[in-house]
Amino acid sequence: MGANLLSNYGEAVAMILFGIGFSNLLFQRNLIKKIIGMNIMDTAIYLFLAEKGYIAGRIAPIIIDGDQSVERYINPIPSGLVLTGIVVSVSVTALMLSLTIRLYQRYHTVDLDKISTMLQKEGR
Amino acid sequence: MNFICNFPCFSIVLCIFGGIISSALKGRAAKYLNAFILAVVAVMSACVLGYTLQTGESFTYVMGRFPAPWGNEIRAGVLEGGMALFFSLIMILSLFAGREKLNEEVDPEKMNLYFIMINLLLSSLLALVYTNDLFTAYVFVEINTISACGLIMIRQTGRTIEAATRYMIMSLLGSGMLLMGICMLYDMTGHLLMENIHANVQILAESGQYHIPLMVTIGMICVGLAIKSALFPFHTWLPDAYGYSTVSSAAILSSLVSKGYIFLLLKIIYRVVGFDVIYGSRVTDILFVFGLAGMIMGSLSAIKENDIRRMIAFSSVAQIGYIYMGFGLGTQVAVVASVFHILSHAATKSLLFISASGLVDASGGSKKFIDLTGSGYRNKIAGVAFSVGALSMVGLPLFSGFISKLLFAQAAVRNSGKMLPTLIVLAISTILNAIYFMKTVIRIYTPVESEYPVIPVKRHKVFGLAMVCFIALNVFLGLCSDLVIRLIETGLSMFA
Amino acid sequence: MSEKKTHKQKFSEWFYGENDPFVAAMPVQEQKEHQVDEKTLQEYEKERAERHEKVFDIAHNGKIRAFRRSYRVLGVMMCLLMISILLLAVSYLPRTGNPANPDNNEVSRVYIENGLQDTGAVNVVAGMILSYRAFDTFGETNVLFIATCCVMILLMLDEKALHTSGLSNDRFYEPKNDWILQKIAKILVPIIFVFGIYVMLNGHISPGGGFSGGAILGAGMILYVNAFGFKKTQKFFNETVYKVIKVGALCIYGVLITYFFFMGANGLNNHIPLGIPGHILSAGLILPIDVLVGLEVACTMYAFYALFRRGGL
Amino acid sequence: MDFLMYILLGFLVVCAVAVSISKNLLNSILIFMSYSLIMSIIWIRLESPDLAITEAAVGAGVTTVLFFVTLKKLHTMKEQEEEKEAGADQAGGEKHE
Repeated sequence: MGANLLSNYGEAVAMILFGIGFSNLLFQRNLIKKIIGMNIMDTAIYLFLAEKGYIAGRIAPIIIDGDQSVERYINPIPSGLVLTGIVVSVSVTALMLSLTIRLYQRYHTVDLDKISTMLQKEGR
Repeated sequence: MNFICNFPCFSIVLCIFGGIISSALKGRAAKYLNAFILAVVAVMSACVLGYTLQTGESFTYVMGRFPAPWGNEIRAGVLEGGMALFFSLIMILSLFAGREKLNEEVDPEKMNLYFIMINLLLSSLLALVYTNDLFTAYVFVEINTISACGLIMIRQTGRTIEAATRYMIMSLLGSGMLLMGICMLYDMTGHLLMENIHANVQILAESGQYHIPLMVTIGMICVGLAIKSALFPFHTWLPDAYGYSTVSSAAILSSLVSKGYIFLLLKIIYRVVGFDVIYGSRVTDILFVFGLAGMIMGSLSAIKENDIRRMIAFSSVAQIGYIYMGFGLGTQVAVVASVFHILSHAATKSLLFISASGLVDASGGSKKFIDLTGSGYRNKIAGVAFSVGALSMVGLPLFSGFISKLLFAQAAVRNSGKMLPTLIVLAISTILNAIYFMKTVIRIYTPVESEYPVIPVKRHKVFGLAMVCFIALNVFLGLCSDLVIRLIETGLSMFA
Repeated sequence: MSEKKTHKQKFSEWFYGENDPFVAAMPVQEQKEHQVDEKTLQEYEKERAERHEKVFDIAHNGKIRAFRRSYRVLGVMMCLLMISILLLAVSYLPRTGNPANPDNNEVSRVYIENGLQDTGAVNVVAGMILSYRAFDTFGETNVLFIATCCVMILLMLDEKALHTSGLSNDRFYEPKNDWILQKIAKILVPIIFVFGIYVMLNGHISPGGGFSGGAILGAGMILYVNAFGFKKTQKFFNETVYKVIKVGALCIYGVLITYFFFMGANGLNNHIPLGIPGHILSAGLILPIDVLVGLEVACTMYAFYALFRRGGL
Repeated sequence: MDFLMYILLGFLVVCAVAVSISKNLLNSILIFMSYSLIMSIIWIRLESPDLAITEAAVGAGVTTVLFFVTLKKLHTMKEQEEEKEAGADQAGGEKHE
């Protein structure tokens, strides 16, 4: 174990959330919960990034009074990346939800395992 | 700066424009626009290839006003240009050959949406090929995933939607891991541009700082991309997705989409983490083991299969295992073999999918082997094409599959540690390949009195022409392999 | 001479499927009719049906239940394993909030120190994503676009089905024209719209920008639809308007960004004035792109909602 | 200062676990909504107001609305299905009589 676990508590929480989201996405049988898990996983990554951009005692990178010294502002890059990422995750969420609706229309369940059993029962 | 240097950027933007404009067009117009764009992209990629061969070095292109570590950048060399050309060619051929099927299986009102997907898929593939920036790669990986999902579910049956859902779930797991890896890499190096990360990773590897996070990061990126390209234990979504989607989609998905991710992994191995670091870390041994397992398990599942499309899909699992095995061997020669196998597999697998659809048409639409008996006589060109593809997959000389197997064997012999398992598995896998492909070829050429009518070649001229082109491409890869291998070697040397 | 065909003729006949030399020439062996014993067949069928019942009877199949339980345990185990590996990695990563971390390097320094002069944007983040890393953002807008197209493939109904199918009408169980909701919406929607437009237009000066502003606008439209129904919304926002806005905004965005790439990469002056930092009309391309992206995002969010609700715009 | 952060982060973990084990789908969606809101507060504390605005509008707003609509759609479909089945049963019964 490294020395920085306690000072990196934000990242540690992000990793725990990532693990929870990952296993929800992988192991939950309910499709809607899978999608929530996916969202949790994504936000966890964004939390990780935002923590990494943060610098103690500095303010958001919006230039005030023309003061452009580096010592005053936090790192702007992670914020930009997360901004891009959030939009990606909302579009993927919408797509997954519409897939869920169609699957429910066809098979009357949101349980992916049940759907597979039905498919096997039907034969190909 | 030469004007040709603009071409990579233009080809990406052109594809995106094509997608945007297609959304306002009718299906037919979108089709013609798409064909035009594909042709233009192929020509542009050929120009890039020619230009880089002539100058003998790669070039970077700044996207915007701001140079290297600040702005986005794309980069083109021999391998990139060649890949882009190859991808666009395969896409043109697959679309032409599957056109009639497409008209049958896709709702005409949603035809333009299909071509939006195709255009954006091509743009994302080009971006993955050309990119020099990891975060750009992530964004375009997402576009690739979503458009591939659209390609699967455009034919709306229960099975395809279920397959699309499974595909999305696995892909999202993969992209989550990839993004996490990229973020951790950014945290350790402070850059997103490949060259700068490479330089910093070399320093970190030498000093031993952040050793464990670096290993975890490499592992996450490798596993994430392996999930997305359907390496063996993560392949569960693949047979349904390839087996039930419309035929052009299956051909494009199997030959291009997974290859795009593999190419990105190749770029990451060479240009981000560095060849020595990644093989020093032993993470690639995981890929090696999974690759070997995939070669055998994929073939075994294919033997058990009773549906020709699903059989070919399972054969894809085995072939992707070959490619990852090449990465896992960890020598320059093996990587060359892998890249050659990417080309060879892309050319062969799309040929197989499309010719299989021709055979299925000649058997009353049934994909069961029992109905396919003698279909090689009923649809001759598809029969010949399927045989060529099968022989190439098995590894008969004259066709491309032979060369890649030969290269893999050569690479294995030079790697003393992994020689024995590689050669044994290669031999077993070849035999298994032969079992299921020869079984199919024999079956389609078994003479039988059948109730299904003969489909004359005249009626499907475009299909026949595309098949001939595919066969020619396959034989070209088999006969002129020296040229192709030299190109790949030049391209890889430009990577470093 | 006429009876004997040349090879060429033979080939062309074979090729065009008029005559198949193999079918006639190859002897087809008579196969014995496969005798099916009725009894065996019935027994087999019965056995198969029973087996099917047993295997797919999930509620009573002990094996499947055991498998499910072990699956759950496996899931938790894998989750814990993954978390512990990641925590191990985190414990070696650089400390949070430390200015000497590797990611606070020359890249972020230049973004802050020269950002105002390079891009004209007071908000460094907006300047970064729309000017330095413009290609990423363009790709991201296309992710939204392609996701809408995918949702359309799945949920879009054609005109006829839109009016007849029961799916399009799920307002059946709701009170129509709810008075309270309508009054509140009448007050709130303009405020939300003004706020959304404010956020969108001030992306380069204050926090916000195209994406957040567009999402706020979209949320306002969703509220409006909920209060007044689709019929009223369609008076000013139907499929044609949607298409015009979507295609128009994306095309203009594409043209602008391509111009920017081309001029920048070839070292030409792009003749875009950066203006006085801090003013609304400043920061070169950032303001128009913010507006275009905002329109696109607002349309997309509303389109998602409308497609989910009734399968059409 | 740090104390608030601990509480918020702890709340995130609690929310994530609660989502995974909650039996009711509506509950999990509501919990996820509060998760998004907490996330946007955390981002304000991490000095990233751009992210906070976007997450509040997109994550807590639009995404949750989409979840709700989906859930509602599924319920509507279920009810329609049951109605249809009930209707079919009735019709069948009448015929038999």
